[in-house]
Formats: sequence, structure tokens, C-alpha cells
Amino acid sequence: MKYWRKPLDSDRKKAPHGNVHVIFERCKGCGFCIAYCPRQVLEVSTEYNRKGYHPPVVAHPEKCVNCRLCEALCPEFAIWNTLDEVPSVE
Amino acid sequence: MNQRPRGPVLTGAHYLDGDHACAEGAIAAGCRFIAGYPITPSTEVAERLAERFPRIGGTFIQMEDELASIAAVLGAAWGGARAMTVTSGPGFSLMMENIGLGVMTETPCVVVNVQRGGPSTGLPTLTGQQDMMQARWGSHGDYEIIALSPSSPQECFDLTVTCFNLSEKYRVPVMFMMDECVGHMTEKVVIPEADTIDVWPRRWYRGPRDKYLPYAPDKDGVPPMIRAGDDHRVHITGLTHDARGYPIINAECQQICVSRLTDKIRDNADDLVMVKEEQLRGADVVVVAYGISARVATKAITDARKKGIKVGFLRLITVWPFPEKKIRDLAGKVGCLVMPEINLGQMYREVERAAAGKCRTMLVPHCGGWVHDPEDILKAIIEGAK
Amino acid sequence: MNPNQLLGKRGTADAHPMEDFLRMDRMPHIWCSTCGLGTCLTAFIAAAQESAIPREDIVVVSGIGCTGRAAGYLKYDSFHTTHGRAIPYATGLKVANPRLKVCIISGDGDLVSIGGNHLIHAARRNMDLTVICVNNFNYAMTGGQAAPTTPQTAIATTTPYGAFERPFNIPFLVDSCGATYVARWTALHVRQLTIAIKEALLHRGFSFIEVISPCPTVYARRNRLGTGLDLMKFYHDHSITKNFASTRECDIKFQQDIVVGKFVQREEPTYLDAMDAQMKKTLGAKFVPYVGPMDPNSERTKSDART
Amino acid sequence: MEIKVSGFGGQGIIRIGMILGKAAALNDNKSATLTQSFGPEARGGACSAQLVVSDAEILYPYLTVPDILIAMSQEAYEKFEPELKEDGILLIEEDLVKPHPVRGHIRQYAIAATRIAEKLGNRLYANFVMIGFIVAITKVVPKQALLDAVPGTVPDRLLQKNIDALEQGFVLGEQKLAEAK
Repeated sequence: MKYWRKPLDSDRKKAPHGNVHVIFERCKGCGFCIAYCPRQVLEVSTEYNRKGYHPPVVAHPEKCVNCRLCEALCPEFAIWNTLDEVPSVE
Repeated sequence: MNQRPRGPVLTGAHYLDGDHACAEGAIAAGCRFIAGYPITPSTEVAERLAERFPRIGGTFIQMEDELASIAAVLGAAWGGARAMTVTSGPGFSLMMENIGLGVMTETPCVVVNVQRGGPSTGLPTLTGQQDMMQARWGSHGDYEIIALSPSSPQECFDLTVTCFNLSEKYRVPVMFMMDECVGHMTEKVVIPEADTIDVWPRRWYRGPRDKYLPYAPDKDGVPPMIRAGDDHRVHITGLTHDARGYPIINAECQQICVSRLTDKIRDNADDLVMVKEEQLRGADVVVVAYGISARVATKAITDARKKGIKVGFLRLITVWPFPEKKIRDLAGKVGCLVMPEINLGQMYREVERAAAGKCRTMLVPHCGGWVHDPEDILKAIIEGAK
Repeated sequence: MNPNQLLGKRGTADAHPMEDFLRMDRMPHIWCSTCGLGTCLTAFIAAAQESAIPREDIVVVSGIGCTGRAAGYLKYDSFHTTHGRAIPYATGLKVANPRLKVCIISGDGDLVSIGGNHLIHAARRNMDLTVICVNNFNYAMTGGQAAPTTPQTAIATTTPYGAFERPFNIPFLVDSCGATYVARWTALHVRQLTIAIKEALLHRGFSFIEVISPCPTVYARRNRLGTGLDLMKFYHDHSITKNFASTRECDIKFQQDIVVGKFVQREEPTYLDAMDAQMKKTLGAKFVPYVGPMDPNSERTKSDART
Repeated sequence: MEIKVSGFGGQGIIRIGMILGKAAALNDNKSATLTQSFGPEARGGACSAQLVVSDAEILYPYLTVPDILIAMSQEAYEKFEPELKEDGILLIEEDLVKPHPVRGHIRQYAIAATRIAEKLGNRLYANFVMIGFIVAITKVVPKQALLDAVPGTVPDRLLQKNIDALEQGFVLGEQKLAEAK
């Protein structure tokens, strides 16, 4: 069961904005981060890393809300978020 | 009457059997953790400690089996306790895997084996000396071990302390190879004043915390130790490892790791070997024995001397590392080495090997269940003197 | 719930925040791509930080197998023991130094098969340990043999025609043996898993968490279940959260719904509490509580012997 | 001196050997080695304690030819009597052992230890009756050495009862000895 609603205080509260960091060579290309990013920030890269995997690329950096789910799911400690000082307005 | 409070060390003269004396030895050595599983004829040691420990600040845990007992002992040793477990043949077999882990991770602890007749369930209430080779070779892989064997309840006390000391000094599980006869034999046991008992401390690491390498040895080949919980963030593994304790799965690391584990015992054999020598000079025959067999052999030796035979006596207190040099030296000087043991030839193989054909060697075997008839040992001495 | 609070400290632009808690000189770890074990480590590290337990007090013990390697990657005092013996080893550590928070991270084969006896006895004693059992339904390290958790009909190398033995329902097993905290989550439920590990670490008594985790290389492949990502998607669609569900109802059937949640949380005297109480009761003033471990700075054994 | 105490498990056979040995080793400046053998049964199985007492260090700890045999069951009597030295001392539990004609120069004395113990309130005191009896007749240890050895071998609350039993055995022993002369 899924539904999305617009938070009542969305006009006052700004969603935080995060920066996604990826260590390209550490990734084993499982795709967990891409599949479960709630904001579809990530996409599969076309490039290979040295191990022959396709790490994620940050395709839509502006969409990141710093939820850190990619960081929590990554089995390789290859992706993480930092909080942007200036929250973006969406 | 003003009675002195009873301290941990039971100083004074007591009438104790070997099992109870061993328990008191453990207390005197500073052991405050024992994990065990009931098995005849060793249970008295655990029972006595279960009764004594809550009165002196020790902790006893009865585990679900011997696999668990030895694992808990290894864990406790790394937790910072001086730890011991007690068992007999079948339980000893179950402990073998983790004795290997103890060797590999250089964990000080004492494993007491009150031997009974085997194989399998064998003779639960009767004696044997049939685990001697298992003590040395029972776990898989190449390793060296220390094992001592007592001949009297007094030695059950004294040598238990020595076992702990050696395990701390060399960071290796030490096997205390008792047998049912010694374990259930009661004699006067004199326990010294606590201050006079030599208890060797653990080889604690005292350098800077972040510089600690769990397997970087001191000059004598033995690395210093830490205890869990002191923020050294060590990794301890049964895999072949480097000085950091990290697994390195290759032949080079195996060579360094395993040869140090064996060399630290082999190179210090002179320090480890304890024997009692009696009338070896000019002897035609020397009886080599250990444990209860050594006690029984004394009668045969006395009788043989009455018959005018020049018999020497070499009693092995350290059984592993095997007192090879002693035997080799003797072999060049005497006509025959006679070895009674309550098995069909275990330590005898070592005697034979060390003698290397330089003198005759004679085994006086016994399947277990009882000690030798001294007459049989006497016959061998007479035969050996011919 | 602020999710940020469940992830431990934040990273910087240069470094992943978990690096300080991992033995980075041992990375990359040996686990396959799309294996869930790395995710479990992240949850563990986050929970350990969130618990506010001093880092040096946390000790990790593992057995043998893929999950058995966990201890080797976590930068805590960590012990990689023999197959099945992590729990008794941990018991020794805990009893020898009750200050320690001893956690076992090991696999289903290690903990429930070869170590099954130790598992049930530690639960029975309510030994104050935290057990994280990563269940991937097979022996992965050795190539995918059947485990006591392999669901019926699943293919493993030793059940080439489909498993037919009944598998263990592990939460039910440990619950019935006396575990006082029991939960099950999947590797996908990172937030809930982190909360559960944190609760387990702070729980007094035997706490047990089963983590269903994908084994892409041997279990999934042999059963044509796709990659680990496909299994994560399966967990997403087929996990049913039922907190405090009866553990009896938590059987896992091949590719059917998985009941997850926190099943048990109760207060009972731990092994050490019970020992203490009983000794005080029977020995009274004669009871001398365990002296604690030897102190490297002033080893107590000698002076101890003199008292 | 070699002493064999025999009977069945539960009679306190080992404790007899234990207390005699303790008295000799700790209170009489002698060496005393106690060895035991028992079956797997906790109660009722054949049981014996062997005690060697000597002024010198005991090298060989086992019995060769017992000087003294205490038999508290028929089975033990049948089994061990033939081993007894020709001029040894044989002590038997009167109600439980029906002896054969005395062999050689053996001196044989009987005591109803169990019956006496039951009169004292519990048949478990039988071994202490026997201990007193043994010491009175064989003089293996001085009486005071024996009395000093008792504390610590039985629970404190039962100490006096056991001493009473011991005393009764001792008195009876002295009587039997006097009668025999």
C-alpha cells in the first residue's frame, strides 16, 4: 500500500538537499541504491569500473533530499550523502 | 576460637585426591574462570571449583558440552580471565578443534584431561594413559603443545600451577595429562603460603594502544597480549594470519605463522622439559615412565636393585615437548630403555625415535583399566639387563 | 523518526562515514555483488553508534562461513572463531568480563546447524548476548549446500532434486528456548534492522535478530531467482510486518510471504543476574562476586592469592 | 601397613579410608596413600578403598597383600578374604557378613555397625562406628589423631552424631580386644 500526500507545512519547511558521493572503484554494481532511491537521483552508468561493474551515476543531483537510504543499503560502503548547507527549494 | 578467614589459597596440609588438588592448584594459580561439562573421572575438579569459586570471586559455568566448554575458555582468556577446563577422553576428543584454535590464536589456558581407558566410552571409571598422542596431535594441522603429567596428588597441585605459568609464558593451551589413578588417589598435599607460590603474570602489552600488533612476537617468539574491551580493536582469527592478525591465505604467510607457533615451543624445549633423574650414571637399564606408571615402576625398580641390577629411572614430568635430548644422551650410555605405559605404545614411539637404535628399547604395554603388575616391569628390566 | 538519526555519524565529502568503523585495509570484502551482508554491517555500525555504548565495550564474535567473515571487517575487538562455536566463545568473553557487550554475527548454518545446541542453551540461560543471524537459506561459502533453513523444494547442491526436510523457524526456536528479544527483518529493511540491532544491544538478556539476506551467487542462481536485487524486490513485495506476531506463525516457505517484525521483547533475569541472586540467597555474606578480569596495569592474580 | 576397606557403595567405604588416611598423614606424621575402586553405580555397587600407611615415603601406592581387611558386605568378604595376609586382621559387619571358618592365624572381629548406627538414628553412621572399631582393634592411628581428622569430613551439624558413633565403635572394639585376650 503506497500513497503520497503533500505535507501541510511544505510551504514553510524546505526539504533538505544532499550531495551524493560515489566511490566509483569500490562499487560492485548491485544496483540497490538506484532501485531504492525514493527520488530517482541515481542511474546506472554506462562505464565499467576496474572490477567490471557499472557503478551508479548521480543523474539528478538536485533531487536528493539527503535521506541516506542509498548509504544504508549499499553493501560496499561505496555511496554516501552529505548535507548541503543551503536547502534547495523545490 | 579466633579462626582466620579462609583465603583463596588453602595454605596448609590437606588430605586430598588428585582431582581436588588440581582444583586447588588452579585457584592458587589465579584461575577464576572454569567452564566444564561432567565426565568421569574428572568431574570432581569442576565440582570442587563450582563450590569454591562463589566464595572466592571465581566463576564457574557448566556448558552444554565440551565443544562449548573449550570455546568458552578461549573466549574467557581473551576476556582477561585465567581460564581452565577439565575433561576426560571422550570430552578431550570433542575439544580438539578448538584446542587448535587456541594454538593458532595463542590463547593461554589449561586443559585438564583425567585420562580413562578408551577408545570410545571405554572404561569411564578406570584408568588409562591412552590420550598422550592425542594431546600432541589431536587437532588438525602442524603445531606444538605443552603437556605435563603428574604422579601424585601433590604434583596435581604443584603442576597445575606450573601449567598455568607455562601457558601464560608461551601463550599456548597447556594440557595437564592426569589419569584416573592419580585423580582418585588421596595423599597428603601441602599447599604453601600464597606469597610463596610463583604465579607468572600474563604477558600484557604495555606499548601505545594504536601500535599494538597482536602477533608481533617478543624476542622469545611469543607475542604480548591484550584483553578484549580495552579499545585495541584487534582481530583474532583461526585463519592463517599476519602480525596484525589479519587473514592472509597464502604459502608465505603460512610458513611464517606456523613455524613461529612451533618454534616458540621447540626452541624453548630446554626451559620446558622437566624430568626427575635417579641413578642414571652407570645404569645398565633405565626405566622411562610418567604419571601413575612412574609410581608403579618404583616398586619394580626397587626389586630389581635388590637383585643387583643397575637400574636408573627417568621420570617424565613434561611429556610434550618430548624430552628428546635426554633420551638421546641416555641411549648412547645405557644398554636398554624400558618404558611401561598404560597404552599399547604411545610415548614409547618417541623413546624409540629419540634412541635411534643406539640402545635397546622395550615397551611394557597395558591396555588400561588398571596399572601394571610391577612384576611385568621387573621382568622387562631383567630382560633388558641381559 | 528522523532517519538521519539512525545512520550514525555523517560522512564528509572525502570519506564514507563508516570507514572509521571498518578495517579499510581489508577492503574490498570477499562478499559477492548483490550479497546483503555488507548492508547488514552498515546497519550494525549505525546501530552500535546509535546505542551510545562505548565503542571499546562492543566485541564482535563470528563463526565460520560468509557471515563468519563479518568480525574480520568490523573495527572493534573481533573474534573469528571455529564453525558453530561463536556463541560459547562469546559466552566466555561475557562471563569473564561482564562489562563487555558481546555480539555474535554469524550465518544460519553456523548458528542453527553446527552451533544449534549452543544457540538453544544460550537462549535458555538468557545469556546477555546479541545474536545477529544472517539467513541466506544455504551454506554459501562452501558452494551452496542445503542448510537447516533451506525451504522445502528449494534447490541446493546437496538437494539437487529439491529440499524436502522441514526447515527451522528460527524465531520460534529461540523464542521457545527462552530468548527475551526476537526480531526478524530482511536486508532491505535497513531502518527497522538498525532499530532492532540498537534495541538488541541495549536489551539485557539474550537478544536474537534474524536477517533474511540475499545470496545471489549460489542460492538465487541455482533456484533461478535472479540477482540479489531481484531478491530485495521480492522482500519488498512479500514481507509482511507483524510486530509481536506469534513466532509459531513465522515459518518461511519457498518464495512465499515472509513475516517480519519485532516478535518478542520481555524482561527476565539474565544468566549473570540469576547466578548473582541465587548465590546471594544461599551464601549470603560468604558470597564473593566474580573478581572480574585480570587488569593489565596491575594484574590482580598475585595480590589476589594473598588475600 | 596395607588396609583394605570394602563393601557396597553408599556405606561410606571410601570415607572410612579417607579419614584413616587423613589421620595418619596429617596427624600422625606418617605417609598414607588412599586409592579407591568403584563401579558405575552410585549406590549398591561393589566398592573398596585401599590404604597404605607407612613411616617412610610410599613409592608404590597399591596394596600387595593386605594386613587388614574390613568387609562390610558378603560380596566383599567373599572377594577379598582370600587376599588377606595369613596373620592379618579381619573386621566384618556382623549382620551383613556370614564368615567361613577362620583361615590360618587371621584374627577376626565382628561388629554390628549398621544396627548400632540405626540405634543412633541413621544407618549412615555405620561407617563411623566401623572407624572407631578399626582404630581400637588395629591401632593403625592413635585415637586422638583419628578424632582430629574428623572435622571437615562430615557436615558440621552432623559432627557430634558421627563422633558418638565413632566412640561407640571404639568402645566395642576395646571390649572385643579384651575378650579375645
